[in-house]
Amino acid sequence: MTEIPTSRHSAFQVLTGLFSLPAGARIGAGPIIAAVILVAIVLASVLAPLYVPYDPLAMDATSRLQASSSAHLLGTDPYGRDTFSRVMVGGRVSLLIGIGAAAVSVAIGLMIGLVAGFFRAADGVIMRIMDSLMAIPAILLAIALVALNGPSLTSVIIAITVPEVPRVVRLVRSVILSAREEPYVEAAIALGSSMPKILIQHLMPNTFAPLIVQGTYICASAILIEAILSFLGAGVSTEIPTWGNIMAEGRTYFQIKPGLIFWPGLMLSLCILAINLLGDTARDLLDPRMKKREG
Amino acid sequence: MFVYILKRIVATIPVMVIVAVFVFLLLRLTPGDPAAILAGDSATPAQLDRIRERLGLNDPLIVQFMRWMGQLLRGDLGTSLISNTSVSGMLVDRLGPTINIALMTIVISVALAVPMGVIAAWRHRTWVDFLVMSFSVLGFSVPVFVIGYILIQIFAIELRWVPVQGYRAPSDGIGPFFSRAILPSLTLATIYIALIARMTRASMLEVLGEDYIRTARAKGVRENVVLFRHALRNAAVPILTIIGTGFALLISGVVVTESVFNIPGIGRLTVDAILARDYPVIQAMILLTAGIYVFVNLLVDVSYSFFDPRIRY
Amino acid sequence: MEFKSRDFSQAGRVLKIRKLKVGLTGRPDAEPVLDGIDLDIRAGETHCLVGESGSGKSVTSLAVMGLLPKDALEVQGGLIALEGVEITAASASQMRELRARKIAMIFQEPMTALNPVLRVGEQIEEVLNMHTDLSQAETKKRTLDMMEQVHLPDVQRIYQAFPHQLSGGQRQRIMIAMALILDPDLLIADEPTTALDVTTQLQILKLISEMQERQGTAVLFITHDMGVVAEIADTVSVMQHGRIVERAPIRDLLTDPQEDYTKKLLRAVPNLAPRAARAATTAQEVISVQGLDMTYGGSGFFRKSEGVKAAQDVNFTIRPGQTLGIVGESGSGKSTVARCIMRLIDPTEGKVTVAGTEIAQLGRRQLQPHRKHFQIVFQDPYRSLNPRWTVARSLCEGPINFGTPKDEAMAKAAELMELVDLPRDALDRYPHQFSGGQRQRIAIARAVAMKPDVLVADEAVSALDVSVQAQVLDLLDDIQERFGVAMLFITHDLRVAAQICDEVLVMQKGLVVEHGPAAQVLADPRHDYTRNLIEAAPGRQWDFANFRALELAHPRQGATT
Amino acid sequence: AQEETTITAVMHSGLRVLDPVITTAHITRNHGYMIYDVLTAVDENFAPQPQMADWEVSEDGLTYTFTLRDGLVFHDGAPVTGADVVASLSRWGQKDSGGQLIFDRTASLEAPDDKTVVWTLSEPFAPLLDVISKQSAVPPFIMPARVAETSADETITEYVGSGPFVFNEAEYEPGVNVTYEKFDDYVPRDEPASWMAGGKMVNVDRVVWTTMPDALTALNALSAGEIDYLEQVQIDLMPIIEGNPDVTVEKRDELGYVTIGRPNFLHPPFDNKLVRQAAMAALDQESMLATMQGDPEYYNVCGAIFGCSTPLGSEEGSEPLTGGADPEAARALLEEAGYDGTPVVLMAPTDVVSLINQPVVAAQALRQAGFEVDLQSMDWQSVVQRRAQQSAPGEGGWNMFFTNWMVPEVSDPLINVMVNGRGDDAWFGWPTDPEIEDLRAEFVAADGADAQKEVAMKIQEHVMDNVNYIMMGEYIIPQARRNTIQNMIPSPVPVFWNMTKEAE
Ligand SMILES: Nc1ncnc2c1ncn2[C@@H]1O[C@H](COP(=O)(O)OP(=O)(O)OP(=O)(O)O)[C@@H](O)[C@H]1O
Ligand SMILES: Nc1ncnc2c1ncn2[C@@H]1O[C@H](COP(=O)(O)OP(=O)(O)OP(=O)(O)O)[C@@H](O)[C@H]1O
Ligand SMILES: [Mg+2]
Ligand SMILES: [Mg+2]
Repeated sequence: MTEIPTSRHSAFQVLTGLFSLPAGARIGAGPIIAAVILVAIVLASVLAPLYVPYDPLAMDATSRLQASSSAHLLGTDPYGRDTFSRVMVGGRVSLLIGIGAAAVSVAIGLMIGLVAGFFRAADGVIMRIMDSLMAIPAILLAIALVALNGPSLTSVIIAITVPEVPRVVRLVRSVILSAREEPYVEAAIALGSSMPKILIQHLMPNTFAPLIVQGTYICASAILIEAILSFLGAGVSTEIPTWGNIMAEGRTYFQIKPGLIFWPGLMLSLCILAINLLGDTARDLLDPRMKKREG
Repeated sequence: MFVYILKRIVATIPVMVIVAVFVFLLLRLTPGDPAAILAGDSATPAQLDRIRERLGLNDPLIVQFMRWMGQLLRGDLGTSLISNTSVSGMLVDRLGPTINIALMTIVISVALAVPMGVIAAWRHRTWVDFLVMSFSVLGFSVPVFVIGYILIQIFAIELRWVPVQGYRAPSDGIGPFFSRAILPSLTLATIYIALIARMTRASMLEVLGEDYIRTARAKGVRENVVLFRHALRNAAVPILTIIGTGFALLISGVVVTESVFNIPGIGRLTVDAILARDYPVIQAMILLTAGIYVFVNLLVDVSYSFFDPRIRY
Repeated sequence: MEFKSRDFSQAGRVLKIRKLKVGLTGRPDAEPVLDGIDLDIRAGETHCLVGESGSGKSVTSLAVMGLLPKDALEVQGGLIALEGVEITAASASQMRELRARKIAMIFQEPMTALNPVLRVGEQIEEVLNMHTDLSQAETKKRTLDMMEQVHLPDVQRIYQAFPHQLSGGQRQRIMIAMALILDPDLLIADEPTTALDVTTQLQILKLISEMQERQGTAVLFITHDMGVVAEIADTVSVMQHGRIVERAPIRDLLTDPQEDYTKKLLRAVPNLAPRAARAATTAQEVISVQGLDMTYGGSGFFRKSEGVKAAQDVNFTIRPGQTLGIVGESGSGKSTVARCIMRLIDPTEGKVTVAGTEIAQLGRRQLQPHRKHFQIVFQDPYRSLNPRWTVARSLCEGPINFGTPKDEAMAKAAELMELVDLPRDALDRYPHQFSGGQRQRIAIARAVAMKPDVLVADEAVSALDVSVQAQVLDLLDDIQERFGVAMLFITHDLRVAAQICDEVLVMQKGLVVEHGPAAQVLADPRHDYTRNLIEAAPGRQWDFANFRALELAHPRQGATT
Repeated sequence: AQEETTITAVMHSGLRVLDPVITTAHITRNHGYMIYDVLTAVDENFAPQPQMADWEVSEDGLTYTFTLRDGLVFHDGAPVTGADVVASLSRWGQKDSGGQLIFDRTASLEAPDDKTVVWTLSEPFAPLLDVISKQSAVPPFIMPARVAETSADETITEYVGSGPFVFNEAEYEPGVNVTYEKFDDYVPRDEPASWMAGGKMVNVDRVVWTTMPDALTALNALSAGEIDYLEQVQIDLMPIIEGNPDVTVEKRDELGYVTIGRPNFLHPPFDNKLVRQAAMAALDQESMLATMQGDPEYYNVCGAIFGCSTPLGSEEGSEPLTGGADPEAARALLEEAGYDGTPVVLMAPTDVVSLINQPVVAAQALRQAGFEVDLQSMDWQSVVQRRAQQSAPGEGGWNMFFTNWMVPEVSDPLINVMVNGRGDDAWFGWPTDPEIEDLRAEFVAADGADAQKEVAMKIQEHVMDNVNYIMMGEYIIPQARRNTIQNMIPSPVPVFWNMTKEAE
């Protein structure tokens, strides 16, 4: 009998295999604008403390709820704090939470979903656990976590992530259930590809398109959920401005001073729009059938 | 298939037990004291302690848990610590509005979002596509209450077509029900329309390049049939998944809508109960929603193999 | 041999193509895929389009249907007219009206061309629903009728089946039924019989010619099977590199080809006579199959059904360097046997021993290290290639799995591409950018790259034009010689079987009806069914390579040449 | 026949607890006033007036004799008897802190006949009538004896009173809706209504209370005429309805609320009087009230711990509070105290609108004065639970929190729980303050309004020095009504008697 060669590959190899983009892929103007917007917002947020005109926490009871003026570019909030400074600084934590929650839930959900979709034996158990997790309200979880760990970014991200993961799992699993019946999966089996390799290299790319949709959704909703959580005292501290809690605080002032919701909302929408566009582009690049053929 | 469904229904039991244990522990980990809510601001520690004793909150956790399990086995969901009314009665009162609004939302969302997504995919990279995309991004990123306020402002205050708030059961007449349910449903729907439309688009794009679409066209099939019969069915699985998990989201995500439109549903009940640490109500609520999730997802799983015959259980 | 020799100059012109140029979308300067195609087909005429794989046959037919992939290919010049209506200028709804009623097409790859989530019966009926006002019952009756006519067995079951539950040939017949059901004026058939056994093929060809007689249907028939061409063609066009290089009535073409390319093509057509048997080896058999049984399904949506007994009691062994051919009608269980041996499905019963290891019962993980020893070329090459992967990646997958460094695997892949006669630079392309035959060669290259002990080839050359087919068969022969590979060769093409097999196994309805040395089975068949098969082989009286008729009196002699 | 009139009112919170004795929640008290009646009640001059009963006090101040007026019946038709009164008072006496003081001195409480109740004390207790007439937090509502016999730790399960409205149990949805119907057999007193006293004339058929969790929706609903009455209007939102000619926004009562900060006496740094004084110096009423209310019309800088417009109110020694923040002085005090930068754990509730601003503003002000502040956000339930923890701030305890009271709830040293100085038995924060306890005893013993006022002044002075709590000022939350709602009497408790509703 011939010696059986090993078929171990490093996880790195497996992963790098995944991202061999088609050569000479053409990118239109849209994604470039999107990238510019995203980078601009991220930079503006990260660097905000360096350039904003006011301390985002400095209150002034004499200048509450002011309209835009030269002193306060976007007006002030009910504490007399400068909205512009708050919105710019608020992006830091919001983006961290949004992207963090999306990344964590997509990553975990993807892993579990791949396993559930591909291994029938594991499917039942995993999906039942996921069903259980989905039933737990984020608010409750957040309150409990905050009670245990104190209010922190990690607690918030975990609280948002836990109910989100099962949804990602379901989505990934559903795609895998269809994809695993494709003949090219059989071909890969016949070629002796290991299960992890088939899962990651053949099946996983099928999940990207729906995951991009789901991921951007999670990103946006995490930023908004954070607002609700911080209002229930389970978010990051009220003293840290975030787009979410600026909007939540501005909620009742909607008819009187819509700017409190409009500006952070605008930033959020721009971000999500940009992330979406980039996601679509990434998807198109990963799916050669979508791409125009370059000679 | 029947065996599968049966198995799944049986599998619900462990799910419920897991949920029950988890929620029970989680609740006792969270700070808060229903006795304090009951007694109000100026109660003395001794008074609080007596109330806790009476509510059984001073017993060891395991005793409390077993007591609750015992009640459940007898089909008794317990009594609200705060209002002293039967939890099952509360659920019955509150479930109706939420379910009705949720169903209406699902119907609206699916009816609007799926065609939107299909058309966006069909007209990939045109202005139609861009419009649908932008709408759905807005749907994600505008807080629900803002959508609610805007709808109220336009339809209830400016146009005066419908009332600002409130709820009437369909049994009180379809007109009153509809006029009050339409705005909350639309509000809730925005986010799902956005999500479902995006998912439909993404999924359709994968499918539209397939050879059998070409075959369908070669048969002289009308474009709408190509899209909705041939392509959509192949694209259905992730869309269904999103609708399914979306329904679950709806049940728990109606809190804001229910407060904005003053609808006495279970979303508000849950939040109120959580804020008041009304343990029996929270526990029952979560078991209930878990049950709904399991059921809806069972439906979704079963429908997979209806839409994609290659999936077998 | 009788050739068709009707004169069509009086018949109405159905299709007229002038100076058709098709190129890459948005890139008029790049080399066109089709250049200056002229073509006329008249009512009742059968026009065969032959030529090397990738020469643009399918693209021509798609252009006529108005179904070129918009993002990739576009008509850049010329004119296509169907009964005077200019297709290149027709609106979408006009095109829709034309399709199915006036022009119908049978697509090359039946698996991908059928919608996987709709029952095949519905897919056929849809054509009727779209274009006729028949009642529900009539529609169904017409459909079942049509399914009978294309000789599908057990039509009630198949009507209800989904594409993935059908064999390759069954799917292809569904496609055919779909195209024929409305009696179109122009039928485009793109390799419609690649997956069909010769008997079924014969019936299908008859069906088409009956329709032609009845309706005066014009047929554009794309094939690489010269036997078929000889049987059915009125006129033949030979394509190469996106141009028509030669056009002639069938007899003229076969007896007196003008172009070198045409001659080369004809010379490559294999002979039906079995080749000389190879020296029998005494080496230990590398694969042995005993008592293999496979039953599909057994449970329906709401009711229990009996399941399909796709293979029953199959036994055989192959020694290194030997080739066993499986022939038999479509749906007889050939692919099923192959998939069982590959353990892509778990056989219901029986033993499969490969290189000394019993694999029928091994778990997936235990099996994996052994996979190197046996490889398969799938019947459906498109689907068996991951659409998101470049060809290079697909080719390297196997070797890398078994420890070959990436660079080495890449270098090997490039060599393999040359071996199967594809340009090296095609390595960076994706499967959808190739023609059907090109994909099949990629699939072969992928299997060969593993240097397996056992190679299962499921209709591995059926989509290839004869010249390439000859090359590939040589290639397989070469590999077999060099590495002593044992080969299980599934085909419906008896010429190919004759060319390559040492032993032949004939299957019908899941059962092995005859098994023996190739020379014996093909030249002196015992079983009626085998005899039918051989009788049905198209063009078997013609010696293509020598541009003349075969002497039928001495069929036995061929065995020794 | 006239059409049925229904008033739909949006109250400040949902009614969930129906037992007015077991809880101090204002909404439950309001509910109590709807369906129950009281023996005696205060009028707008804080003076006790007969309601269900007249009284006589013996010369020695030890015996109080109450005589029930005629025509009192419960909603189930049974007449109100002395036995019902005795049972109700006894149950209340176990719960209410003022009631406990009286029962500590009670020799006997008896009903010699159906119309009479005799309350005999062991020592004189001058404020007895004030205590049983008080409108907050827990007034002694009169229930049938069978209901009042429920243990004081258990909630009652039958909601029968003798008040002007009948509770409609079938339509009750906890936390959402509660419906009251006019009690036809109620006999109002002849005097005009004044606060909780006087004739309770009911002029409508039904009153429905609903809860609207969303302030904006409530305002919009009022504008659209879907509701008649809104108990509380957020002042910042008033512009929304100001232009509407059908709606009136007004102050229902001039007393309003106080907002206060409470330090924890058990743990550093607030176990040090100087640090507490520094905190007081650092805080500024004006900016806190302005942030909470916006419009000066609706707040009142006030240093009187018993409220500025109450009989006992005095602003003695309150300049550090009313005169604006003085970070310099605070710094100096901190220096003197040797403050080492121990962070002050400030609990910030996030789900109670009226309590959101205070900790945030305070944190800012304290920091400016050199405090280290650890502002911890949490939901009100967590505050409620945590403020009962006596452990160190690092181990689940706290240093300071804010809350609000209605002015009548703090208006004298017996009612005001924050001037209790009995260590572990005191209110959260647990000051051990023998001096203030002596002053409170002095107050009980004081005879006559002037004497009481004098003691109250001393308590004020002491609190300003010792900083038992930090008075942050008074504010008023206006109400809004459709103009069809008329004749509502001014009162700290929103009452639905007297009110009329015209057709629109
Ligand atoms: N979607 C596409 N994008 C780019 N190039 C394509 C595409 N489809 C086909 N081609 C190229 O066009 C040429 C002609 O392909 P076509 O499918 O017509 O070949 P064919 O003659 O039908 O071959 P076969 O006999 O193998 O099916 C090939 O070189 C192929 O690579
Ligand atoms: N997944 C399946 N479920 C049910 N029946 C199946 C399935 N796959 C194949 N069959 C049936 O099993 C029989 C044998 O199929 P198989 O694919 O082995 O035929 P084949 O000999 O390869 O035919 P062809 O030459 O047409 O490819 C056919 O009748 C087919 O309908
Ligand atoms: Mg082709
Ligand atoms: Mg086959």
